[in-house]
Amino acid sequence: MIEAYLLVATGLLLTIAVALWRIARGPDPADRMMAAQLVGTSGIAIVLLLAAAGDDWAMLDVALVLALLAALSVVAFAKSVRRAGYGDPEDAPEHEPASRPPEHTDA
Amino acid sequence: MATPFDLALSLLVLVIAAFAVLGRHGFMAVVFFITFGLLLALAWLRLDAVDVALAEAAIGAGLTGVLLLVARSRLKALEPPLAPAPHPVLRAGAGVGAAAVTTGLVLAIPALPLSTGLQAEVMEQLPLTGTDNPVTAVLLNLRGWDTLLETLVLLAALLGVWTLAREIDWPGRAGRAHRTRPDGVLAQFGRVLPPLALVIGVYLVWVGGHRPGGAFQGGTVLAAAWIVTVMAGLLPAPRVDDRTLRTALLAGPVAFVVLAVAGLLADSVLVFPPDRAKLLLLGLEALLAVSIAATLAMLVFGAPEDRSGRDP
Amino acid sequence: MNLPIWMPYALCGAGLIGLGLYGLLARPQLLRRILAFNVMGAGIFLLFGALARRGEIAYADPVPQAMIITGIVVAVSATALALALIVAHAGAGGGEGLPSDTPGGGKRDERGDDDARDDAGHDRRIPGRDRRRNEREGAAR
Amino acid sequence: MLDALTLTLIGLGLGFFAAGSVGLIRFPDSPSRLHALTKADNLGLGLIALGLAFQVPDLGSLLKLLLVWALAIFSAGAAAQLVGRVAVEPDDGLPDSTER
Repeated sequence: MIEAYLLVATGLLLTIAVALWRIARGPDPADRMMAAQLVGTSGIAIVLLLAAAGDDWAMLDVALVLALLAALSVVAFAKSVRRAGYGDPEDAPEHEPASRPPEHTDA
Repeated sequence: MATPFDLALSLLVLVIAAFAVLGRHGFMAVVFFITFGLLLALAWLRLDAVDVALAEAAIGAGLTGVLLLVARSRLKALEPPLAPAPHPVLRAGAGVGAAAVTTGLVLAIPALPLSTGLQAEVMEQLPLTGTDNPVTAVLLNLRGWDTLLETLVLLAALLGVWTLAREIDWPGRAGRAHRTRPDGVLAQFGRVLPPLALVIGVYLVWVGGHRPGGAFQGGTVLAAAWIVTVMAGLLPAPRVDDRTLRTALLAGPVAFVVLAVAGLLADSVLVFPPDRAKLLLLGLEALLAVSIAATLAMLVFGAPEDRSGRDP
Repeated sequence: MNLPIWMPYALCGAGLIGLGLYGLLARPQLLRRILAFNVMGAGIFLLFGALARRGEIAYADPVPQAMIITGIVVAVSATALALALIVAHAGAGGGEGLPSDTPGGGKRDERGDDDARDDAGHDRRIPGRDRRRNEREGAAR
Repeated sequence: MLDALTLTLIGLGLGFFAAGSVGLIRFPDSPSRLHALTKADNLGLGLIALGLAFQVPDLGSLLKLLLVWALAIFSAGAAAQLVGRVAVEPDDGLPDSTER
């Protein structure tokens, strides 16, 4: 069984290699980020298989952390597309304030 | 014995690092670096270092990616002039030097004398340390001194980031204001994920007493919960002079110092009495997790900034 | 061939150290240098952790593990500080690299770090001090 | 018997991952790639988690296995929305260079 788990895990590494090709190739930032998501999901699956192969189920906590934080960089990425990382990625462009209020900061 | 899986994983890690360092495209390098942390976590699992794998998964694959993406988008917004390419001679020299270092290391690996390590000593002391997880025992008890200094390094980094604030922005809320549509995907995401992350973070801190886990791994997950809440626009980032925030930042290091001084009065620095070690360690771990979570999250939010025209 | 399990990871660590070192010395962009520094650090951790796994041991030695966890946390705090510094450096008009990297007015890196396509999604406004200055000038005009 | 079931399910899971990566290479544009990816790889993860569920020693690990899958699906849903938005509309429509 251990060999079978590791074999499937090696197959998943191959899908990661394919996703890496897409990250390198692009062409859009969205493509690269999407491929990174695939790497994340494959990585979680590999952790599950390694836990079974090593019969060490404490490793499942690593999968839990990865699954929890997988979307964190996507959120940061989606935000980074607008207003240097702070605006709403879902806002339609016309919702953007056309001009900012005047600033009185020079004392 | 090394399997094809180990060979393939090592090779992939090297390829990813090569793209992150040598690739021409900046955003691509950052994305490669995010996947780098994830594959490193797998490598740590294969080396039976589950505690390290947890830390790498939380920090390397989670937090560092956010830091890099935010910093990169802000750099792009500033449109800095391109950096000049280094002289080809310098580049060739760097290549030769780096290759020499790697070759030397590769040649040295089989020649290194085999050491038995310290696990026997740690296992001998383990019943007296107040925890069943040997890594937690080393981190908090046997080498607690290192961990105390580490928490101070975290605080020092935060102070360094805060010194970059302009005087007129100080003391404001950390970072800039995040806007989101209240009924949007991001806001919903921000409502569901942080409670789960809170539970899992607390679980990791608690489980560190007897299995892989601990204050650093749990603290990072807690930090992630806070970061998502702020990025989803559900909570504003705290003011940097907020008393609760400052208490949270200092709780862990202060508890550590108090324990060290108390131990000094009784016996010697950072020696826990074995009969009360379990309780002390659990309390210390909980406070450390709070401090680490607060510090890491504040490092991601950044120094207070101009918020005019941005607050909703 | 009966390679011990730690061997590929030790070799990988050695390779990462070389790659990171090269990037640290030869890449002009500060962001890349931070990545390279992290790659180098990860290589050192991996080499250390793999070497600790040698010999006849039933479980991984906890002392190197604790040291590596400490190292990872210190590395991320140093990275956060370094990133804040390079953003501040660029905000003060310093550019992507350091001025001392231009011995005798070296050539510009014509190809730059990014293709144009990647820039499409990014905010062109200049935050902070520079934006305020631009607006004052705009008002004067 | 249980082992055979596990092997079948994780093999199927690998198949879905493979299908997802083929989509990642072959599909012509970002939205269709996203479409192929988010479905295939989360189904693959689900099958692998289901396959391994026959091997876990205790209820806690079983719950963790389920939680991992649920979290992955939830995150992938949000992530696909956010990335998809960027893919469809990479420019944020701000009056950037014309503003001043």
